[in-house]
Amino acid sequence: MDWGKLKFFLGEVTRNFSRNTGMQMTAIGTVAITIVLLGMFLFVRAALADVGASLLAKIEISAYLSPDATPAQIHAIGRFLAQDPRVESAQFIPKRQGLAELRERTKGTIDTALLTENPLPDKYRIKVRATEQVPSVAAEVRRLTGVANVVYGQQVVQRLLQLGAVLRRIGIVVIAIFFAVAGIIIANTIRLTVFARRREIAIMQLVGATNTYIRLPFICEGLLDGCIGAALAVGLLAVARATLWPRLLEALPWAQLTATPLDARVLAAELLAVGAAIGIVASWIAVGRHLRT
Amino acid sequence: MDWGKLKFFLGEVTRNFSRNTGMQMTAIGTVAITIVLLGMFLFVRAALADVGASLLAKIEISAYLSPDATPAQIHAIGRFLAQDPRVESAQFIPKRQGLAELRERTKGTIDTALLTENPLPDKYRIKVRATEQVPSVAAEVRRLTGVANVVYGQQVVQRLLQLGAVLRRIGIVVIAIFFAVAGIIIANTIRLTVFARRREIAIMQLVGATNTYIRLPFICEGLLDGCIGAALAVGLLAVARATLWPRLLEALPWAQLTATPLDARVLAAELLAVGAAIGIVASWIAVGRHLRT
Amino acid sequence: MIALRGVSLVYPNGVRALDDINLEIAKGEFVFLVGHSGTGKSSLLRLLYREARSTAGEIVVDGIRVDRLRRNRIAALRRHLGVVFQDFKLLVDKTVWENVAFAMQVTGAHTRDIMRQAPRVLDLVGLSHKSRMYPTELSGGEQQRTAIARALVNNPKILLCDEPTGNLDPANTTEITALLQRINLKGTTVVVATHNQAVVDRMRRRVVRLDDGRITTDEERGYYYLGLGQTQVLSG
Amino acid sequence: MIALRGVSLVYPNGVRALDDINLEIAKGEFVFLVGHSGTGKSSLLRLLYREARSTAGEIVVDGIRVDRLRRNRIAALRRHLGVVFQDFKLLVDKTVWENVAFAMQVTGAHTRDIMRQAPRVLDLVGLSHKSRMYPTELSGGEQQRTAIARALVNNPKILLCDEPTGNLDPANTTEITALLQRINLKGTTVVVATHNQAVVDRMRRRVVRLDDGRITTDEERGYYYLGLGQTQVLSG
Ligand SMILES: Nc1ncnc2c1ncn2[C@@H]1O[C@H](COP(=O)(O)OP(=O)(O)OP(=O)(O)O)[C@@H](O)[C@H]1O
Ligand SMILES: Nc1ncnc2c1ncn2[C@@H]1O[C@H](COP(=O)(O)OP(=O)(O)OP(=O)(O)O)[C@@H](O)[C@H]1O
Ligand SMILES: [Mg+2]
Ligand SMILES: [Mg+2]
Repeated sequence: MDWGKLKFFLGEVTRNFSRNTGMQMTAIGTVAITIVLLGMFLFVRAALADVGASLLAKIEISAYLSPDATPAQIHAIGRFLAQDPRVESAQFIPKRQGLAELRERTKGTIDTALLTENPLPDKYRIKVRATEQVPSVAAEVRRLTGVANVVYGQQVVQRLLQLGAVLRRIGIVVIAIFFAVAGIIIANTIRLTVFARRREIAIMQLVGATNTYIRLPFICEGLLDGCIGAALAVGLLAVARATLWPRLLEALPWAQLTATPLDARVLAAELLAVGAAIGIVASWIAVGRHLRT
Repeated sequence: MDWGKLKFFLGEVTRNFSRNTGMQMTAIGTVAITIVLLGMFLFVRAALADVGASLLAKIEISAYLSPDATPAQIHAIGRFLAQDPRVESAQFIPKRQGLAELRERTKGTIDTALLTENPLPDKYRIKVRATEQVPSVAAEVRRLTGVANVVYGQQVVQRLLQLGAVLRRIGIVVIAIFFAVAGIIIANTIRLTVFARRREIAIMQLVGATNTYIRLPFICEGLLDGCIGAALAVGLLAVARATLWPRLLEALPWAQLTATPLDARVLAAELLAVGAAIGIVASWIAVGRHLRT
Repeated sequence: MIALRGVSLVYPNGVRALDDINLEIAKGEFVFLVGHSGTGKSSLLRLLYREARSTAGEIVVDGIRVDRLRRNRIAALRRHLGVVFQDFKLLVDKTVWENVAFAMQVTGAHTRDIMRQAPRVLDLVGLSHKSRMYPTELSGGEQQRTAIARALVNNPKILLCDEPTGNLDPANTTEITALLQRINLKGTTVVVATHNQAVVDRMRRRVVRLDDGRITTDEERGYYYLGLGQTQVLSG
Repeated sequence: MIALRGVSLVYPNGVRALDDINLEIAKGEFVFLVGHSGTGKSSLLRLLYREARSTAGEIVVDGIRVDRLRRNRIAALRRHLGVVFQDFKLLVDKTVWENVAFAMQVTGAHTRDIMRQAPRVLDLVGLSHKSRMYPTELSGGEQQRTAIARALVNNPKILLCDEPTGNLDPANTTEITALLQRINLKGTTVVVATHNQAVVDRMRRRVVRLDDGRITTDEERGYYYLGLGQTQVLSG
């Protein structure tokens, strides 16, 4: 390696870079904005996924036992539930506890003193690992002898499942759009810088520079744009996370947002990689297109 | 007016416009993307506002009457509620109906045959016009004689109020960011086109063209970029609304999204105006900055 | 018509291009500006149309104190001057015709007048048949003649030409020189910076000689070389 | 070294710039290309370094069939040629030194060689003291000399010069001409398109005359005008 050449090349890149600061700012700013949006999106998606999980964790199946179920039947149901890998936990709730809970829930508006006998049946309270399995577990339990009725938030579960699917699909579309937007904007920015230097490029070609030789500084420029923009974005996101996120958590304590939904370092590395990749690909395309003509 | 001059000027603008199609596509695409995002945002915000309203509309206050309330007291409570402007409707639910509803809700798991007497009290079911007023109405009703207890989704109401406030604030911030992003990107795009034509601008100045004369075609270019981009965006949004929105409505029927949350023509006009304004302002700033040096 | 008194020009990079220039050019004069490459000829012309701004001294062009001209009045000054730039400075995205018409357009000229005047000057420089071509499609000499046509189109009171024949063959050079002479005869003040010894020696007009940013001689009927026609130098 | 056989060039806009050109230039020759403005001199040179591509005919430069050259081989061809462009074509964001060094850099030259060779050619054209300036800070003649330095820096086998003295004063012109002659004496083939009658007439080398895209005469020891030195024309 000829160090003078490397120095020349680096000098070239830094010169290009520092010459048209306005244009570099544009490209960097665009990358930064795009990656801030992307990072925000990933972060919020992760946070919402946790919210969804904690909401779904609350969905439980109540399996009411028929009043004439024998203790052996009740035991058999308990064993069945304990064996089922889909079931996270199953708890036997005798009718007395059920009444106490009902009284608690209705906050004393039901006058339990008026009850001559407990009108509630015994039940199992079942938690399922994956929400998608709630309907099938419920249907199987319903078929066990000794089970009178199975109740769960059918509607709620269905709605959450639907919402989850729709959100996931929207999420994928939005991510794709963001990537396309970022790519297009950066490619265009670099295409414009290439356009602004079309005379210079033509001259370099006339002097005998190969296309690779001409392309390389632009690619490096794109790479630098991408990396600096991504670094800026990561910095902004870190600041936002340190200042805004706690306030949001505080404002919505009941939403049970996870305080740290993503590994910050992994996300930062990913975003930097995305920035670098966008910069390289966009400049490659932008310069390639121009040099082909 | 010299028609030749106008023709010359228009020729100038259309020529500039058609010459560097790549650059124009960039600017137009950026405007279009920005305005699609803006339109989507406004649309979704309006739709969600409706969802929030319909969710809130379901919040009702249950005022349980004490078992020893006299008919006169019950009548007085009813009159009080009928007079209150904040109350949308108030319905007297006798204990019998309450028990039927309870049975319905618990899907027969409570064996009502076991009840010797109805343990539930009579109640008023109250709907309030504005969710913010639920707590105050509830407190006042609580103080009336004959009312034993007042129950409403205290938690739910508080959470929805908080969520609404947070979402509104986030919404304002996001809108502001979008505007800034759109403005910056378009200004930069036009600054780059100005930069790419800096030699031409310098020559025009040397030939004796005033800054206004040089600036005008660029402003018109920005205006055209903004308008065409906005028109594209409106078209895309119209297509999305005609194809995707019904599918979303279908997928989430229970979300009670309004089919048409905004007047399409008003939105279209607004977005076009925004596009034009962005184009003019951005190009004005971009060109102005360059010509001052 | 043109007066420079104690004018100096130091470029931002520290080069002193002109040093204490004193020069008076009367209305209707024809002046050659000669001197070595890099001696300040273009710089002097640049001061007159305010592409450069003098560091010291007083410049008056057509009654206007150019050195003190407010920024927003510069365009008006330039409209009264015709300038042939050394590097042509043609608009690459405009045709020959448009380049010429544009210079009239910016003065607010009536379209009728443009339609009459532009073809006339293009004819004068022999480019009528190329009027629809773009500068990149022209030969070097054709570009130069376009630049000359543009400088003439407004019938300027003062015509500044910076090396107007550097890319022209002798036949074209003779024609353009004759053209400048005719324009001068109609009363236009003409200043020509040139290296073309043949042109200077044939015309025998006023010759201002610059050396290293200073005026060294100023002769009423001069040669390119001090006191010598080229025939003496080359074939003597 | 250079051979054109039945070469024609029609530009996309329909202009027939060259028509059935047949020309052989031997290694080490010195050839002037003369003719009116717009007659096809630059176009002919452009064909040799493949800025333009011939519409018909066969072009061989240094053993390479230029008219059939694959796109990715063009850079290699150009590295063996030195070209002085009529409009200089300097990189405006590089200093004089960098403009010259760049032409070596792209050939993959060693930095050590660049550091030795670049100052040498800058000295040859008399621009050592301006090596840190940008082209916009140069006079027209200084820009032209930078372009000449760049063309010389790689010690090309073939040197193509398009109007290399259009912006130079006679003294500089003489120097540059002497320089070209010296380079030619070292074995470099030199082709010069020019309008400078004095240069052509003084050198008395091979003169190829173009008229309207065709070669009309080709003399071994010619004058700018057919058979006539300038002294006869101007001062006869
Ligand atoms: N890129 C181009 N596209 C179309 N036509 C062109 C192009 N370049 C030159 N021409 C035309 O081709 C002809 C020859 O041009 P060329 O530049 O070869 O002339 P030249 O002999 O170099 O003239 P000059 O002495 O004025 O430089 C001219 O009529 C010119 O208008
Ligand atoms: N924009 C500029 N910035 C800095 N220095 C400049 C600039 N323009 C010219 N110079 C320097 O000023 C001096 C005079 O330049 P000028 O262009 O006036 O010379 P000139 O007499 O026109 O030469 P030529 O005959 O070669 O065109 C030169 O040394 C040049 O390097
Ligand atoms: Mg000059
Ligand atoms: Mg030429």
